Amino acid sequence: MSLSAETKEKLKRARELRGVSPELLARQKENIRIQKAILEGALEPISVPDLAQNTGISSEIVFWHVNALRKYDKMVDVKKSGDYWLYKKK
Amino acid sequence: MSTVESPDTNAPKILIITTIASSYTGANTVGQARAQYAPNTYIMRVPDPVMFPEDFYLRCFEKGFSGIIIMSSGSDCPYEGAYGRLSARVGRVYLTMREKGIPTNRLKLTTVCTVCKHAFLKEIDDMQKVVREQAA
Amino acid sequence: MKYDTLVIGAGIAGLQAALDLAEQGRQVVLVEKNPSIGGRMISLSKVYPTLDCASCITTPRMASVAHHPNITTLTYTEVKQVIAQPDGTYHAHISKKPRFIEEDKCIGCKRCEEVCPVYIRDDFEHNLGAKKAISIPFTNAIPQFPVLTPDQCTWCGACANACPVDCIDYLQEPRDIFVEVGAVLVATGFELTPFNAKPQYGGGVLPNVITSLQGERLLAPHGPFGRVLRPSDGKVPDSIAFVQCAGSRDASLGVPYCSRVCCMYAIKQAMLLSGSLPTADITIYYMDIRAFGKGYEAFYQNAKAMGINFVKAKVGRIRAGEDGNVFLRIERQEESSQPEEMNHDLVILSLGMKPQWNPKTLAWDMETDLDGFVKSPDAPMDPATTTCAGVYACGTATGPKDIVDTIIEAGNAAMVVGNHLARGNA
Amino acid sequence: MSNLEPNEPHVGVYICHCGGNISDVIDVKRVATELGLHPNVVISREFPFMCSDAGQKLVIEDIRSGKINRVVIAACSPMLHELTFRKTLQRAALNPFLYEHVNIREQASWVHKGDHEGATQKAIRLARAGVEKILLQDELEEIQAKATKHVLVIGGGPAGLKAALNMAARNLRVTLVEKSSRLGGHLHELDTLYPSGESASALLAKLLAQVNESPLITVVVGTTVTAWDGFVGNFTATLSSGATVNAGAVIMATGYDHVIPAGGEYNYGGDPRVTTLPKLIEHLKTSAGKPLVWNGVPVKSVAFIHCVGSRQTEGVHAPQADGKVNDYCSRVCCTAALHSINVLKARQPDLDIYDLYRDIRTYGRGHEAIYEQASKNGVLFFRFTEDAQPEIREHTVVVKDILTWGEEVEIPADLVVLVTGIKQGAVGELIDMMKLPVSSDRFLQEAHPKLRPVEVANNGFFLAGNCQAPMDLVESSAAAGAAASKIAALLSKDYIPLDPYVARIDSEKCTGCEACIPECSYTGALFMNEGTKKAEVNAALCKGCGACVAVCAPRALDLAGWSIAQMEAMVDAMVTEVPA
Amino acid sequence: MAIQINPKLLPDLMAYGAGDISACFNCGNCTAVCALSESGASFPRRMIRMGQLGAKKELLSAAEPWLCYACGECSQTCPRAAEPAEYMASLRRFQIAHLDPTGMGRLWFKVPAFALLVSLALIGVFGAFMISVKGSKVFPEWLFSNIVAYEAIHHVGMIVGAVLVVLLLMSFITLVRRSGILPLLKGRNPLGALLWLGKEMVTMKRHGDCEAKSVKPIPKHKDPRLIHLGIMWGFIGLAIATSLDFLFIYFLGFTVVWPARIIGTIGGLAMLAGVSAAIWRRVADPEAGTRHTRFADGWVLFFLWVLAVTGFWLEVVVTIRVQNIVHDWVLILHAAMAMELVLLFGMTKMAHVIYRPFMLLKYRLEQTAVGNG
Repeated sequence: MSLSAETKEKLKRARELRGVSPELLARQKENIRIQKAILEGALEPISVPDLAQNTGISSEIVFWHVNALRKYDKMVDVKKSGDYWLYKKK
Repeated sequence: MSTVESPDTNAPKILIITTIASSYTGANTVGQARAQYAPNTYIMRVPDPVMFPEDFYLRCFEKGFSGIIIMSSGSDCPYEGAYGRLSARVGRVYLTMREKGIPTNRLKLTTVCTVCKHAFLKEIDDMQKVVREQAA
Repeated sequence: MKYDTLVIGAGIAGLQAALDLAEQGRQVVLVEKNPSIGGRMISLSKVYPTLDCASCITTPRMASVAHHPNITTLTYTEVKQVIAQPDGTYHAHISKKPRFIEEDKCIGCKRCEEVCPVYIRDDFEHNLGAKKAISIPFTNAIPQFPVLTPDQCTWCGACANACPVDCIDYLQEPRDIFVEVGAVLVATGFELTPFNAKPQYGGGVLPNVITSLQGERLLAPHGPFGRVLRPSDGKVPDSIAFVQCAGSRDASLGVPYCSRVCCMYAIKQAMLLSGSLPTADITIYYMDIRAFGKGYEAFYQNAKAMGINFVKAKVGRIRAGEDGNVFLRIERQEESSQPEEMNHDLVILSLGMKPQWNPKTLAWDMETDLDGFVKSPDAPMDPATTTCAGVYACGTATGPKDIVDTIIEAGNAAMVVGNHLARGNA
Repeated sequence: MSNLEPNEPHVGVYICHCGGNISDVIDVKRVATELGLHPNVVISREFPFMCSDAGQKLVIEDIRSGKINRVVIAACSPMLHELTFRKTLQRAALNPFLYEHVNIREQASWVHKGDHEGATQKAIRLARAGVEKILLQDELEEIQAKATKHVLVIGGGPAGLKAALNMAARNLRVTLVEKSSRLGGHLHELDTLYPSGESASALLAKLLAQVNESPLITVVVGTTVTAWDGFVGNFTATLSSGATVNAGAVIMATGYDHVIPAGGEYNYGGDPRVTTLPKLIEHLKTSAGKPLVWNGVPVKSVAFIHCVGSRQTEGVHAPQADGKVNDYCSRVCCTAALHSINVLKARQPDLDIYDLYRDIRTYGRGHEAIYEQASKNGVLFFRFTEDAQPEIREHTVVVKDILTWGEEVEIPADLVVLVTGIKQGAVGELIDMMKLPVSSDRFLQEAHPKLRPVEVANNGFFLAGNCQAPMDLVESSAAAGAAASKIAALLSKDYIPLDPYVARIDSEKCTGCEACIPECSYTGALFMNEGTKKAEVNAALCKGCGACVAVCAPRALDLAGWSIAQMEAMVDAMVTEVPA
Repeated sequence: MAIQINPKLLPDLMAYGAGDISACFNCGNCTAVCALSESGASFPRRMIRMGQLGAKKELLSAAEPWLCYACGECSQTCPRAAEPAEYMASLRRFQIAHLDPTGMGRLWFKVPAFALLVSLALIGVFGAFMISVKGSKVFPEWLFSNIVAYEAIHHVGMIVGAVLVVLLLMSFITLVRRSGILPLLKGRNPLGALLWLGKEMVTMKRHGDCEAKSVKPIPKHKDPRLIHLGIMWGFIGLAIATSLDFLFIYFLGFTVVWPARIIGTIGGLAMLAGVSAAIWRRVADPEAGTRHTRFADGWVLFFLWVLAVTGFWLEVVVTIRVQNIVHDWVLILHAAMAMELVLLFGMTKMAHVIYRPFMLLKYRLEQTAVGNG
């Protein structure tokens, strides 16, 4: 399904009216980078601290994104290992 | 069709007849407290067990229940005279059970209130022992 | 449009009062500023002292309100102004915020949310979880419409592209609604006292120091992590502390009053935690345990019997330890006077309640008390009455209180509002 | 596709996950699949929250599409949501009684956490039993009871007065019955009220004036209810005066009694220098601003001891008359004591006051300020635990004080005030007669603390104030308003809808043996029709206990919605095997 | 043995400045938030509770008031706004006042009007003494020397000096007795503790620890530790300079710029800066630790400030060798105030110079005893 002409026009107007801040774009780019790194790093079940260490991203941010990806069905929790759960790309 | 029978399918079953006013709520209280008991227990909810004719209990035994606990409201019963009638009726059921050779401890009339958590669990525990002995 | 009553706020107080009024045959317009009705209660895990799940009690009420023929529900809508009329009625100016979707077309299919590429912090999960820049607020939300967050949207068009009914409207503007009502009921609820009010506690700085509402979400069946884990690294916490009076009974925070619910919700959360983490150590640091309601003391004693530690101490400082752990500094009161640092891996600050909304913003003659909550000048006999004729209040708008007390107050408010309307008709 | 005849029952089965409350233990998919195999089940689904709007919508759509005409929902306890789903069926224009609620949470998933297989099998059997029951269910119709637009309020304290005034404001006639010789209850005892400081007498005078002015309120003092009959919409109370009152609903506003310290607790009764808070308040009320003199001796120091008769522990405290201790908190005493302390301090700033507490529970709006004021007034606080009670000695009180790290502290005291709690009033006979449920704290039990906080499970009974639990004036006023609000809705129409679960007779089968007649305890509910010589039931008077059903040899009698055939079908379903 | 209650002590304590402490509900926040509170030296709540119970003996012997440096964190975070920091300050005043055998110390702290009168009167007396002794040109010579013989004045001065020494000795004996330091010294070599004390006094490390934990960073110009170090080292510098000055003049007949004058100047500057900052902190932007400054405490700061300023004045005058009547007045004022400060040393805040090190020593002995035991 493609956008109707009317919606396209509205989208264009919305962009003009509200704009997209550089900060927002930068954050979005960063989020995409982090999620990519997480998904690539979680081909096999892995814990958040290990994932954080492997990707060099802080464990707090990794954990937030792991849950974001879990919520939208891109990751699953596999099992508990020690004090941590292991997560995997779906 | 071949079905693998779970151990539970053959496990002795206990029917628990509860009253809406007291013991059914009591059973919920047990759940709210997350107390644990075995799942071979089937709780039936009725306004008052006084409604059951004597043959109902015998039929339950015939059909496969190993034990029956009637958890009445006792003195809290909202229905006038019902408890007296019920205990008289259970007395008559015991007579028939004896005649038929069914151990009378497989039927128990007791009182459980809305917050009688311990009484509820104790009754189940006691009956579990009875039905296990019967099965053995 | 004319109604008998305007109810502001569709939390449990507003829902209950609206239902009671509707059952008495009154026409109610119920205004909620959030995208869904249900208020704070719908986000709670379970509720004391019965440990019923909060959704199990709230959702049916939400459904009853949504379907009641005498109740008109306006969500994502704010009351801008209320003007008293000479005849004793009120005119209200209400503004409907744009969801950026056409509500009459939307089928709540969630396709837009699935395709949206922008992950943002989920306010329903108190930022612990994620949502999309366009998303349905939460699973049980009523109505099931998505909301687009304009300042986080990159206007990529993905949602419109995916919408099967073409209901995305990127240029939607706020819409004005005017209603005439015979009486107003303020049920605007509470918000938590500020997380960072006491910098010594590290609220908002230390990731493993969380608010009590975040604690609720951790324990909720559909919580952000699916189970109880600590936010810094997803560890299953083994030692959890509750810091009581972290936002109340503290003149230095400007909240000298008791928030009334924190003792009980902390005990409840502690019990739920010990249920889901049977080996964890759970400690509640308190000044006085205020288990005052019906069945509450027994609840408290049960918690003690379950092995939850109660330590009488006001926590002085919280600092970061190693590996995300957190140290709490207390005075060991029951043994000696010596201070001691307690090591925990998750800390829940039992924050208090402050009013969600200041009615003075509507520029009417409705007064608030020193504590910031709506003033009840006739409190002993008429707790719902305010300083403004024809305007009533209930629930946490008139001071901190728990769900049981709120529901009773809401019932009373429905009575008093109904009496006011009856007088008007006579 | 089902091959059922259109007029046959088509059952829809819905298994609720209840978040994870059920689905974490019970394999809900398997339950749904298994139930789908039943010949009469045409739809079998599982869903995260059946009680949510989306869940209810699902049921409505399935009914409206014509696929199903019977509904079984396996979820939480029916106490919570049976009514919710009845209303759902109503919205879908289906008879609301063609619905069976199966409890697989409180009585399965929550209590069999460690046995997922056992719990799942049990859930399957229970759901099947639900299906069997509903297959034998007929369309029941609500019974409509006449709504007498007259309310009986029992108790003339502030809660009763407030409830009466509220209902009179809605044109409901009220009879207010008060046991003692005057209205006002405990308001007469009080001096000033917290937190406002206003005079209790002035407030009472205002209330009484309003009650006197109302033409709709009939006040009967010095009177008790001696006999009770009837049902919601049409109760009959016989008063001690011999008069009868017809009422559609009744508000219990019977209030509370003060706990009297038992068995010489803290030397009460033996030592004249030991008194209770209510007695002190009475003294404050009558001594009008004068310095404190007790038994003719001027008092220089007073010690207050909290939690007397409240928060009691077995083994530490002597039991009450019924053998149980008062393990509940009396809620109002902390603030009441501190308020009185401030009154004393205002009169007599040099009075030394000591306060011995376990937890200070100044929870309410404005209460904490009263506590703070007491501190600032120089009151010295001590904290003790339940296992180390303070000890009364000659002119001193000795306590192991937590605030001083468990050191023993000796406190000078010319007068010791025991801050006594609140207990259920002497209404045992009344509530036995009315058959009202009582909670473990002996107060009257509400139907549900959140869903129905001012209603009793027994239809037509409502609670206002301290008969339900200790509360202060603000709270009991709110409770009185809430109870009145429920009655205003209940009596707003000319009839009250009632559950149709009453005895009914198949006159074809009735042999006229009359065996059932003596079984019935309710006059007029079951009788022999002299013409037909068969038994008949008056549905409005039948309580639905089923006592008559058990003795009916030809099985002509049955309880609507609870027939023996239904129960037997359930038993059969419960014992039927479940494939693993 | 049960603790006996004395409810009358707290009102008395509150007269020393702890006006809000009755609001305390014993939550323990102050002790928990305090960076210096520790096992065996727990405060402020332990002290507050002792005050509430009326345990006067414990309060008078406690080292804890002197372990507190009034950072104010407890007062800032006190849930009842009971000002525990101010209470600790009051306890210091209380101890000082109760050390004074004349009992005047109590009035000095509790009654500002009394303190003001005494202070002014003493300036007058000492001023007169100076005028008469030095034979100033401020007044005609006959005014003093004709009425009071120089010898008489001298003798009176000697007697007053002797009384002062006796009083100070009595105070010190009381201090030693009350503090309970003697049993701690039994069979122990106090050298380690003394060394620790010396190091602590030089660096005021504990004061620094206290500030390091403060949630709000403290700007240097308001840093109470720096201010105190300035005043303290300035004072010591001046003392050294004065002694050197005296020695040089006594033995050589003249003084030298280095080291006496330079040390004196640096010391004077440090003290002036410290005192000015301390006054400014109290006046311009009072915080938890400074908003309750009592007259008796402000008096000390005021005296020190005037002494510093007049000291410099005289320094300049001596250097440029200008003489006139104004300078004479300044000299008299300087000397009179200095004398008053010395006389009142034992009953004013100045006594902390003895008290704090003494109690720190006791604390150290206690802590190390606990460590050894």
